[in-house]
Amino acid sequence: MNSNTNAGASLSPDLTTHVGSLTLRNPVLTASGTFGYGLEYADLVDLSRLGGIIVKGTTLEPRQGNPYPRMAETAGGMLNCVGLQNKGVDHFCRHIYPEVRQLPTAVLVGVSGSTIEAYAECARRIGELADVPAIELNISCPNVKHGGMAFGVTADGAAAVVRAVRKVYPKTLIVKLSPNVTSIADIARAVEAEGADAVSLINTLMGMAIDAERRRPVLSIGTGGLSGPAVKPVALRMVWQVYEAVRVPVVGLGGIMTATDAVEFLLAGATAIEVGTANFVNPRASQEIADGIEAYLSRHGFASVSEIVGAAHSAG
Amino acid sequence: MNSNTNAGASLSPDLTTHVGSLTLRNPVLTASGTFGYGLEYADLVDLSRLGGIIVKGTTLEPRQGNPYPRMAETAGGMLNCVGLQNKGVDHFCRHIYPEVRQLPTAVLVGVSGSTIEAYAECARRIGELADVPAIELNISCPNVKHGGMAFGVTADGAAAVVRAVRKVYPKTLIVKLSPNVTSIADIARAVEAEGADAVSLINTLMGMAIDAERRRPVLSIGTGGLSGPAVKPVALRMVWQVYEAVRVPVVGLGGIMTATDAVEFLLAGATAIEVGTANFVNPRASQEIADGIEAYLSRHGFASVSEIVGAAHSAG
Amino acid sequence: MKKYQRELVVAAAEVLRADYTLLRLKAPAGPLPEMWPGQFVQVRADASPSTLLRRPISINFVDTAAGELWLLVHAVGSGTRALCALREGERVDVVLPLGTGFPLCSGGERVLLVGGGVGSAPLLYLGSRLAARGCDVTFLLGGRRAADVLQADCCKRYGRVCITTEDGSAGERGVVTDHSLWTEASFATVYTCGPRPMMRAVAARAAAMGARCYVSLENTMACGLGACLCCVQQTTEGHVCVCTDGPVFEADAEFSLRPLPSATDYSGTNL
Amino acid sequence: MKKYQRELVVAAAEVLRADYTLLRLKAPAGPLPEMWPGQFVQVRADASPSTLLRRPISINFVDTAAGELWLLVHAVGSGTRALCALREGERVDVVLPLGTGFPLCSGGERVLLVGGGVGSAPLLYLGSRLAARGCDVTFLLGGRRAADVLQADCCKRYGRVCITTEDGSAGERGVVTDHSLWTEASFATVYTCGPRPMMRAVAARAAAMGARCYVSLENTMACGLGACLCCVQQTTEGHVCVCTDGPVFEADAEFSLRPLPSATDYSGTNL
Ligand SMILES: Cc1cc2nc3c(=O)[nH]c(=O)nc-3n(C[C@H](O)[C@H](O)[C@H](O)COP(=O)(O)OP(=O)(O)OC[C@H]3O[C@@H](n4cnc5c(N)ncnc54)[C@H](O)[C@@H]3O)c2cc1C
Ligand SMILES: Cc1cc2nc3c(=O)[nH]c(=O)nc-3n(C[C@H](O)[C@H](O)[C@H](O)COP(=O)(O)OP(=O)(O)OC[C@H]3O[C@@H](n4cnc5c(N)ncnc54)[C@H](O)[C@@H]3O)c2cc1C
Ligand SMILES: Cc1cc2nc3c(=O)[nH]c(=O)nc-3n(C[C@H](O)[C@H](O)[C@H](O)COP(=O)(O)O)c2cc1C
Ligand SMILES: Cc1cc2nc3c(=O)[nH]c(=O)nc-3n(C[C@H](O)[C@H](O)[C@H](O)COP(=O)(O)O)c2cc1C
Ligand code: FES
Ligand code: FES
Repeated sequence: MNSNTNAGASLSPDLTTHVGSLTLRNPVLTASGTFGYGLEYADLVDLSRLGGIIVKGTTLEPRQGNPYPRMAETAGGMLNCVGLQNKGVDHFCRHIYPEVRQLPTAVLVGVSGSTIEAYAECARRIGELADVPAIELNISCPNVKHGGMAFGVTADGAAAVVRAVRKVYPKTLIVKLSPNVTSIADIARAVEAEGADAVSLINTLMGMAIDAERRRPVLSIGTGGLSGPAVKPVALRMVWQVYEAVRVPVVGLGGIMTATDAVEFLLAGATAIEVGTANFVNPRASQEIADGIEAYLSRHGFASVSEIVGAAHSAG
Repeated sequence: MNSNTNAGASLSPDLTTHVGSLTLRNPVLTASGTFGYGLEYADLVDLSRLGGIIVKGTTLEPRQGNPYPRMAETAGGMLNCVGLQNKGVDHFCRHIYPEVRQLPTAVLVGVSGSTIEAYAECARRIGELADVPAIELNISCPNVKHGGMAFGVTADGAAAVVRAVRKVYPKTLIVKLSPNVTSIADIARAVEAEGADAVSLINTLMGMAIDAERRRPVLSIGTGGLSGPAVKPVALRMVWQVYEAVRVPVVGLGGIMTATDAVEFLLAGATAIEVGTANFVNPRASQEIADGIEAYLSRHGFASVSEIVGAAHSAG
Repeated sequence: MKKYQRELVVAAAEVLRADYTLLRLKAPAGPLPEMWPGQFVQVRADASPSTLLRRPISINFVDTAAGELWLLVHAVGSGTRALCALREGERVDVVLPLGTGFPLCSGGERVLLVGGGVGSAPLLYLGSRLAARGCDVTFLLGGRRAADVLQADCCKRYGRVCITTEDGSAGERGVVTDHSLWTEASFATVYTCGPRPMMRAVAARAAAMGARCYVSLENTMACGLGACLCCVQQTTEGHVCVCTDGPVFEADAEFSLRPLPSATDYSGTNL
Repeated sequence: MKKYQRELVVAAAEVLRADYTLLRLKAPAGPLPEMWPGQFVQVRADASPSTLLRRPISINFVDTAAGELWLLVHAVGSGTRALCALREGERVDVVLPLGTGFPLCSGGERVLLVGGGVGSAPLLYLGSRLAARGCDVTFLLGGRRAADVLQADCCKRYGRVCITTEDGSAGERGVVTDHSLWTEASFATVYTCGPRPMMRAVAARAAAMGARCYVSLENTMACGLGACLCCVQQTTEGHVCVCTDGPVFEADAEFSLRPLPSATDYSGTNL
């Protein structure tokens, strides 16, 4: 893996990435809840340059989400308590799917729920959509009372959801893990054992902001999920640990703002990465990150992105 | 608790704070490992203006700590893997104690260990020092293989250490909790049940930095502890949760840079707060925070700091 | 309307008052995109260590001849302070134009534009467009002190300007809804932007005189594009995003808010 | 030596080369504290969004007459870039003076001061003090290209200046240890600061000629005060802090590092 002896250096590197039976043009996905349905960014980003987009979390029934305020900025990050606002899987299939299937990139759907049955039914419905090759099962949303956090923080709970979904969902199943746990490796092993094709991490860290002047929490429901560059060190550490714990591909995210950040996640063991909060700061972030990964590989003489996945584990 | 009707508004507010049988001049402590033995800051800070200082973690035997590099800056924070470098409790009692006991503020000692017996023996020895009114038991250091993290992440492990120390240490016992857990409230309840006089939180979040150019972890041992403003939202949330879970006082820390940050922790339920990473950014931070808390109380017409402890819980 | 992410150059940064700065931005190459009164932009405040997200700022004015976009910024926190510290020649990354605009009434109508403090920002451009359509424009600008009333001179170009200050240091003493014009004149449409309590009072006054009332809201935003769902407002249609379904809403006497019909087509209207 | 946290004012910010800036700082009130060659300061780089911690910067020169502290800053990342962007009149928060200094030899001794790139920063002040004591000072400054050799003119005031560049664009071609003076002259003491591989080679050369060799190390630092234990260096005395037990160490031929006796008393010596 010496970067100077690689014969592929002069060709442009191969960015193709495999997650389960899914083949992505490059390892850059946009994170659920941060890129809408892709359509919102279509004016600003060349979507055909992305590996794929993971659309906003969908639930079986429509949800109004939490009251305003739903957002607070923090040092190097932000808290949100959106709470899975969406119009339900029916509305998605009828009104949104016909639009998003036209997008020039892979479209994955985030699936959330509050009961095991609802998760499974929602996943089954999405499974019927020919042009959605994969779902990301969100068992880790900290912003709703029964939003999966309860499932996501124990190995048994996580396994139970994945087992039920696996039965009815035959395509690529990515399970999104919560970082608010003592051992994320244990949860990853549990969902792998139930047949998950990949794990993605991290969802947001549970946090809080307080307004000192008004002496009350800033967010409507008190706590919220922390994202952005502030969480990157925690996310990198977890990707590193999970890479050593499971054999399925790891999709890494949490605070990725630049191509260098993305490369760090690949080196830690991520097969693909997701861009979340960065989309707000720089709408073109995902596209620039894809370009930057390619430039990094060229500069160091790697023939393909797979050559650097996990490469930091073998160092020193 | 209306801020405009308080008769004490014109007097200067009472900052006195009680943690166990310990009375502090004000709620501002300096965090273990970030303020050395206080002596290092004596030129720059008027130590008599602080509630107290918690000196660098002490272990039964001397420790060399981890190899260099031990530090990496991250967005709004820093990682460290110092690894409890110290010359052992003997050296502390003989050479450092005689100096620090002269400091014009309360001196608390951080106690760490790798076995239950070592924790207890180290605590017992510190208990013999007349001018050390309290220890902070660090069951949560993520930077050493057997540095208490294993104890700190399960309720049983935490309880076992506290039980052993409580038997031999009669003075104020503060137990410092790890944030790297699924439910910090459970751990807090477990150590309260074993007789801890207070809990302090949070220690550092376990994180990692990777050098994209050299394709290896930045820190010598790979992972390190994340501190600084980046972690404040997580710390505030945990203080909030633990305040609702236990009756003993909560000492809050994690990313406190300004008096406003400190007030937020008090509002979330902290009886006292600790200043860590901020000491590096602004050596005068602890003193300025103490002054700023006083100014906040005056401005809002509170007669004492205790009036705002936990006040955000009753809002809305 | 198509959105753009553009690097604009500060052609001038005029300090209007201690903490109000007028930024006049130019596109270094090519023309500025078409923009509608009431729309806003999302600006990056890079020089602020504590600011990660962009800051939403109203389109204050578009000087088509000079190719300038004006932003009127009130320094209230670290992000707006960083924006106010921008100097001539510096570059700033802007996403624009965002949100719905104010629906413009037809020529000949009497319209009232009520602004409080920096809330008056979008009214200058609005007034200019309304005047161009032949509306009879009155501005009513309120503030605590004379120093809080901004751009009264610019507004005068497009209509009558009335002022209230709480300390009486300019115009009539009191708040905007105390001004005598409410009893003297009547308007078909009232546009307002400013603190919510002020807009509430204005909406009630407008309803009382049978006028339509359009309000422009402020909410904390992350994306500004309708993607993150952070900026929601409860309306007659449930939770909608202020950044895409707003910031302009129609308000009734009780300040119940109705989103503008999403079919509102700006491109057709004569800018 | 007593430490201070002071707000200093930028008296001048001279761009020496594309990415090297000389900051001349003044105390707005009162004199600067006493400082010793080889010591450093911790500077806050507030304007950099991605910089939380202070940045350690060597004391380049102290102009006692003008009351100026000089810092020579190489913009390599966001913190140093923010420092290089400081302008005259701006304020900067500095903790100083920190660390041990270089032990000064007695008058009459022949001394060699070897710097690579920005590593030459502490040598100017060192050379001035050594010259004042009557030492025979030679500077040997190395760089890739002529543009990397800094402050040669200033150094000339205090001694002979030799230069090497890897591309031969100034002085002799090669690295510092290739310079002919190593074979021509002999020195009692060699002081060096720069990249580690360079210092290693210099220490070996110095040992070969029987000279004492003092090196000044760079490590990543958090506190700069000996409190956090982040900046450790393995030495003959085990792990010590570069910020308090260094940055100056005595190096042998194998670059085994020995901390200076902690009793080194600077206050006694004639500054
Ligand atoms: C559609 C829209 C148009 C706007 N137009 C203008 C304008 O033309 N000129 C102008 O000066 N300001 C305008 N604002 C308000 C401006 O966006 C906020 O003042 C700014 O985001 C505050 O950022 P800060 O970093 O300076 O302050 P912060 O430190 O983030 O906050 C300071 C104070 O401002 C409040 N605040 C933060 N963000 C917002 C927000 N998005 N909206 C309202 N209050 C906020 C905070 O709660 C806090 O009380 C507009 C806001 C919106 C939503
Ligand atoms: C005692 C001492 C004296 C110094 N004197 C000077 C001086 O006079 N002039 C000068 O320009 N620089 C000096 N430095 C180096 C300077 O501190 C670093 O270049 C600076 O901290 C980098 O910060 P940054 O934000 O610009 O770069 P970053 O983005 O933090 O890092 C850029 C690169 O610099 C490296 N780096 C970061 N911190 C340090 C550090 N403390 N030491 C060495 N490398 C580092 C990083 O690993 C990275 O490769 C000194 C360092 C020390 C320890
Ligand atoms: C506003 C917002 C909304 C989000 N909504 C969802 C969601 O619906 N489903 C989900 O799985 N994750 C959601 N997330 C989490 C992100 O997908 C991502 O896991 C997290 O933000 C960390 O990545 P980042 O730091 O790059 O943003 C949301 C995050 C943000 C900031
Ligand atoms: C360099 C460094 C060394 C630390 N050493 C210790 C230690 O020895 N014992 C301990 O309990 N905590 C230690 N900590 C953790 C701090 O006491 C504190 O819990 C943590 O940094 C969070 O607070 P902050 O964000 O204010 O820094 C250390 C932190 C840092 C940054
Ligand atoms: S700010 Fe993101 S949806 Fe409005
Ligand atoms: S930098 Fe903190 S001990 Fe040296």
